[in-house]
Amino acid sequence: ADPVSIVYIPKNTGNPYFDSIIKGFEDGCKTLGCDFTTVAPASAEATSQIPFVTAQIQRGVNVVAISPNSPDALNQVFDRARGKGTIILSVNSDMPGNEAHRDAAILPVDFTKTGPSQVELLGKQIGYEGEIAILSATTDAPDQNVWIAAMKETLEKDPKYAKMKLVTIAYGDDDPQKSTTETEALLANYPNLKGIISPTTVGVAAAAQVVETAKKADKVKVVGLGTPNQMRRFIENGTVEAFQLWSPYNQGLLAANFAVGVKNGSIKNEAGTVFEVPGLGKVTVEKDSVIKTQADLTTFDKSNIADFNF
Amino acid sequence: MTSVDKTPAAPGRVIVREAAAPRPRWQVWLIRPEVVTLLLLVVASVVATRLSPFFADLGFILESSTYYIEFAIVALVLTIVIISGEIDLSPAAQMALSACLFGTAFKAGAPIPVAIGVSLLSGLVMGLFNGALVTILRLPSIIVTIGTLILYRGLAQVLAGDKSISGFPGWFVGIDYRMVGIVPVPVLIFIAASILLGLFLGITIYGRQIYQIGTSEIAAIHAGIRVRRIKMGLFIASGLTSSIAGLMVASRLGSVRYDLASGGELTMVLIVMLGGTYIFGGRGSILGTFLAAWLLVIIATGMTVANIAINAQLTVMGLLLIVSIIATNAIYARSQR
Amino acid sequence: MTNAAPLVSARGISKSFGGVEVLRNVDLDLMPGEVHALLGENGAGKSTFAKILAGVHRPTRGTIELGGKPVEIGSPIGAQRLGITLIHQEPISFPDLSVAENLVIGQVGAKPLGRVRWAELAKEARRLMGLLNVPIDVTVPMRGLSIADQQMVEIARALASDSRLIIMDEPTAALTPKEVETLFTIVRRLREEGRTIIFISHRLEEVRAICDRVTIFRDGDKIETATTASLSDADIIRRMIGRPVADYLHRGTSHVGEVALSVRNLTLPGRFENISFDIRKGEIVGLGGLVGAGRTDVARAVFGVAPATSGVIEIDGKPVSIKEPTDAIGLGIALVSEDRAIAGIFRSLPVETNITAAVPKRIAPRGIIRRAVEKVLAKQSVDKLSIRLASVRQPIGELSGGNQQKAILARWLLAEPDILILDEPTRGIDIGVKAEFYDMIGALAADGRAILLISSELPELLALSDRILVMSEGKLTADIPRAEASQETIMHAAVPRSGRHTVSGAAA
Amino acid sequence: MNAVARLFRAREAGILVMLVLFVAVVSLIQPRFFSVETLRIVLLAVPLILVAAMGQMMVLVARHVDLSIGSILGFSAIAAGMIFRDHPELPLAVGFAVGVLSGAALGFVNGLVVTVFKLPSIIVTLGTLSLYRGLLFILSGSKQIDPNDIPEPLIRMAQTSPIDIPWIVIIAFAVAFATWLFLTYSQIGRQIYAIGSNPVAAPLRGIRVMPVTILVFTLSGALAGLAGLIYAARFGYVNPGITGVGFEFTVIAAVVIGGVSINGGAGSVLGTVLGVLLLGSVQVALPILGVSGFWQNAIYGGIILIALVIDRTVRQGGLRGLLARGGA
Ligand SMILES: Nc1ncnc2c1ncn2[C@@H]1O[C@H](COP(=O)(O)OP(=O)(O)OP(=O)(O)O)[C@@H](O)[C@H]1O
Ligand SMILES: Nc1ncnc2c1ncn2[C@@H]1O[C@H](COP(=O)(O)OP(=O)(O)OP(=O)(O)O)[C@@H](O)[C@H]1O
Ligand SMILES: [Mg+2]
Ligand SMILES: [Mg+2]
Repeated sequence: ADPVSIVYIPKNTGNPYFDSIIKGFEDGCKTLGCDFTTVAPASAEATSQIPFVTAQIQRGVNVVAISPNSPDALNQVFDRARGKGTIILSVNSDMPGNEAHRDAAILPVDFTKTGPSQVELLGKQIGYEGEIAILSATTDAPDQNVWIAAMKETLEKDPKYAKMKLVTIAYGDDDPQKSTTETEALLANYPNLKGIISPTTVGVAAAAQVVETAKKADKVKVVGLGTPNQMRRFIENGTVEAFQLWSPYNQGLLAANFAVGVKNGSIKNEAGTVFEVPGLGKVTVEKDSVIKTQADLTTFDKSNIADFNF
Repeated sequence: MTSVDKTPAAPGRVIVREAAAPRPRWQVWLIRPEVVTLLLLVVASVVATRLSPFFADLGFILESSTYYIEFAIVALVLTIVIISGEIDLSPAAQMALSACLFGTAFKAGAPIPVAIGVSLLSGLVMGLFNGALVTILRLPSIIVTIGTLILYRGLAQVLAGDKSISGFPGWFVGIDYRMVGIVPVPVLIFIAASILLGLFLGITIYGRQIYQIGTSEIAAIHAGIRVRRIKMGLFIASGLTSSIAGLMVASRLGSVRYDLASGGELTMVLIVMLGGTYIFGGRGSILGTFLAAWLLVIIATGMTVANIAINAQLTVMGLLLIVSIIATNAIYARSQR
Repeated sequence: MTNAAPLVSARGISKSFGGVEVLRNVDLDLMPGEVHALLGENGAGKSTFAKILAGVHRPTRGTIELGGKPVEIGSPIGAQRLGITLIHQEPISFPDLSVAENLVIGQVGAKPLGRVRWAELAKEARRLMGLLNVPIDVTVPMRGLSIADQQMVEIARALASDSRLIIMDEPTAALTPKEVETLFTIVRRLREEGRTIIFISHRLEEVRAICDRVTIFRDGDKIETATTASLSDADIIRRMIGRPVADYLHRGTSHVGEVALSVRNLTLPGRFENISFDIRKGEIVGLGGLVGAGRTDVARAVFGVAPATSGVIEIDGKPVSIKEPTDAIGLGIALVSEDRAIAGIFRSLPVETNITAAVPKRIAPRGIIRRAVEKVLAKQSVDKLSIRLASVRQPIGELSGGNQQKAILARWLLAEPDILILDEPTRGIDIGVKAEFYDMIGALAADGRAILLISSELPELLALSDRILVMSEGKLTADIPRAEASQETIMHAAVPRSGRHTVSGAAA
Repeated sequence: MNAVARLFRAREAGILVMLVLFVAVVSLIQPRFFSVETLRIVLLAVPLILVAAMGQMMVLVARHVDLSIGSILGFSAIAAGMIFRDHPELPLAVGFAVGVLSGAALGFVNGLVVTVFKLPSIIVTLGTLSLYRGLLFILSGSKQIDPNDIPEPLIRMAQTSPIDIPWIVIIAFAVAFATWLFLTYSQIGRQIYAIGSNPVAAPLRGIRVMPVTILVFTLSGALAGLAGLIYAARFGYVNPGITGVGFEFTVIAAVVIGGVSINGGAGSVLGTVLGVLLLGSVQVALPILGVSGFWQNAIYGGIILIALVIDRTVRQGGLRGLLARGGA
């Protein structure tokens, strides 16, 4: 039989985060013997991925893995693809409320753990005391909102964090310029601010840059989710003590294994299925066909940053 | 006045400067921008077929065309606006704002027909606003519509935030998957609109007057043509068409967001220019725009299905726009005496 | 200036615009230190010749020698390098720049990155304007200066350059007699410095006052060059016109009827004020004046292109409101405007489309154009006015100027107007076609139409009009019955008497 | 100078009043806005726009427009960033030279196409907006320049200088000053105004319209290139898909607000600086006031339209002239 063909469509081209996912796909397919290609639109706008999906259906690709730019704008084209037997995998983020339109979602970590883990990372640095703020991406980003809700809950419920006060949530739209001005406004509006949590790669880098520029690195701590290559400078010069992330690479690797397995019939796409991924160990398919690559976030700091390159 | 020793000039006697001989008929027919567009269309189809074995499939091309057809429909009206000597760069933003208004009205509990009404009304008001700035305050349309393009999209953002609004009823959603034969409904709308607007421009007195206004606005005013009224009408038509296109996008996607159709102004201008409409007004045709829309579909779809990276696509589109205006300009300069 | 070698010697200069020859085989020698007049009717080719010397146009054929050496004058900068400066007939200016800057900008010798020394610039500008006796602030922007002041700046600019050849194209058209005198003093001084000056004017007394020699053009041909003293006024005029003015048809004024158009106290601030006149059915009323007097503005106001702010227009005794040309057309008014290229033709559109432009209802009663009807109407017009063309589908831009003008007249005849305003209807038209036009105008009046004829050609006005109105600086200064009308009476009323600053274009 | 001062006095006063009013109103609502800290933020936000605005202003004065500056900015930033990344041994100046020169080259192409083919600059630069973005994707291989590839000294330019005002602020105002000198005291500078004021008359007056126009586009490109380096310094990375996208509208907004006439011929450096400051203040004020960022575009669009209407009103002699009919 022909080898399984997989196409991965990231949010947009030129985004380094997705390059690691692509690397994972490539390595996975090398060992599995599947065909892998990747195509991407120029901008991460809601509709820009649609023509790419249609073209892949036409090409007769077996699996379309995609990091969707919109939770719902792609529903119809996905339905059509699946009608023609194409498997649709949502990678890195899911489509909340529209799970029925894709076959499975490959997510990086257990999202319920992200919020508390970030709060703890910051708390440790500021002595669990003082005003803190969150710099998010867009108000509409589903994963962001899940994490922010979890952060709020942790701050309220866990007595350990009782003296930490969340003063505001700002939205930088994953745009460096806007994230910068928003962070500057945070510093201006809250002179006593002790820390900023930015669970988005663009935001955390912008926040770090602002704090460095304002020479407030010792007063205001920045934590968040970032990629090592973007944050290396700030770790090395001490602006940022630590940040977290999962391994995007593993998502690609896992997605490739899962896709080939489902296509071959060796993996059943239903809750409770357990399968083995070389290098990752045993993975379980959860409710709604959600699959997570790892349980906990990796924390990056001076000690280990040199070991990563993505 | 003294008498002069010369015989009075009689009509028959003097040297008469005759009209220049007209260009041969075949030149008039063959050397025109639409022919260039048609040639490009043929070339693009052949190249696309060569590039990817998956391309030559009418059903696929028609399906893919639905992603560009909304812009193409607005481009038809934009063609007329440009022939009249103006330009409208705000339709894509108008599409977004009217679609967001539709979504917001729907979310607020309005029945779909009412929400559609709201959206169409907003198209009318936006067109009216553009038109008023251009025809009453006499501001240049090119910069006015850059201003309103930012304003309208900004208002869409204020209205909808960055949330996408969805949950429209099933009958409203999926216009691009309703087929007549193998032809999706939006494509049918485009074809019908092309025929209607082509006839409007070609055989009605308004079409005639629009060409006259674009050729020389001052001469048109002197000939008693109601220039302002016609231009105002065109801007309103552009607004209305944009809101219809916005609704079509809402139906196709089943959701709306403020960034809907973002960057669409470039695509629309590209289509009109590729169709050989003269940027300075007075010349151009719906046929050209019709062909150019298909040219765009073929090129974009061909490159996408051949997995050609987006960078090459942007480069090709930019080059194509520049080359096409140079060609159009050259052809018109040639026939201009 | 006696037997020295000529400074400029032009040989066989011809120039065509779009196939129409406007200069044919002109030979001309200009001596150092002479003031040389170019004379000729409107459209004779004077400005075109001047522009060829100044590098604005390139001749279609012919050679130019400067100081004995053949030269290519490829551009205005090239001309300036060679020491040739042109004062344009219509003053050209940069409205956003100051007067002082307008005097020097683009001058040769200025280094691109050279420093602009504002204080010195202003000082020099004041000196130049002082020479010309023009008391204006040189630091204000050019925008808002009157045409006359703009003309003075243009003259000052020529003085600032140390050119060997200065060409003045109708510099006096907008000036008061006193200003003309100042200009002449300066021209005399330039002559003494050994510079050559070409002086273009329609006023013979000015030519007599200042020019050593004259060259007369007629319809693109050079007729003669002679010393001024050797020609009488009558000689000059005969050579300029080349035809007996008296032979234009004289119509009787017998069949004049009711008042068709009556204008009362029409005012458009900055352009014209308190204009009142009547035109009767079957009457041809001439409207004369110098360029810029405001005649066109009055016509545009009556036709609704740029309505007056106050005043009353009555048609057949009833006051009417005319806000745009559509209103005027509905009331039976037609305007053949002076600027055919811009306000008349649709250059790239077919002749038939051009002819039927003002009668949409006739070619498209229900909104859909009836091609057959259109074609018939156009063909009939073409036959009636003997418009010479290859096909009615031909773009009108391919026709000669006279035939274009006929097509525009045809457009308005189709509208069957009761009142016809003709603004310089024969500008830039061959003599033969002109004669046809005169016949047509006469016939139209005989038909009972009221005609307002605006013309800068006095013979034309005198020959055709039953009555002549004259405007000067936005005011009606005379209403001369046919019997009393002469070139002198008209010019007398046309020359501005007041200060210079009354006619000012853009209100600041 | 006297003449120039007088020419533009009224307009600049108007913008200054707008700026003062804006600051006053915002400070009343939110007293924290009126502080050294805010001034610092505004000053940091300004250089990027200011440098590019100087170029765009010259283009507008010459009666053209350059929509491609966002893509040029991205291209130059990527080009310079690739030098920094791939040749860290080279001095900073090489990166600057690459950024500015690549911008100048792209601007030169704009000017060439506009003048040689006599095409409207708005359409040409709309085309190159897309073309240059495509080229920059190709050049960069769609890879972004990461923060650790941006040299430390460049980053520090956005933070400090011997006189404790960040270098980029000093550079931006120096560019503005140089532009002012160039436009006010050089022959070419005045010729730019002349061309915009009356394009038909300019060649008759011996002005070489084509080279001057090409120069203007080249300068606009070079300054957009410089803005690319300022971007890299301030944001610490360059992304092919993000850097400079939509930047042209911000800059045109600033310039038009600064009283530069879209009909060419009129506009001053001082006015543009004030326009940029006003826009920068709006940018900074919105989050400080807690106004949703969603308002930003609507406000920009509104201000542009208001500035246009004011421009027209000034030119037509008050509202009456503006609304008067006729005068084709
Ligand atoms: N750029 C042009 N294109 C076409 N025709 C032109 C152009 N310039 C002049 N003409 C025509 O050339 C002829 C000569 O014009 P020119 O301006 O030289 O006349 P003139 O003798 O200066 O007349 P006037 O006394 O009215 O200034 C006219 O018929 C005019 O219409
Ligand atoms: N100061 C001025 N600044 C700018 N334009 C002016 C000025 N004065 C007059 N004009 C314009 O010059 C043109 C000629 O003026 P006008 O129509 O008043 O004169 P006219 O008597 O009809 O002259 P012509 O013999 O050229 O037809 C008009 O279009 C008028 O608007
Ligand atoms: Mg002349
Ligand atoms: Mg006139």
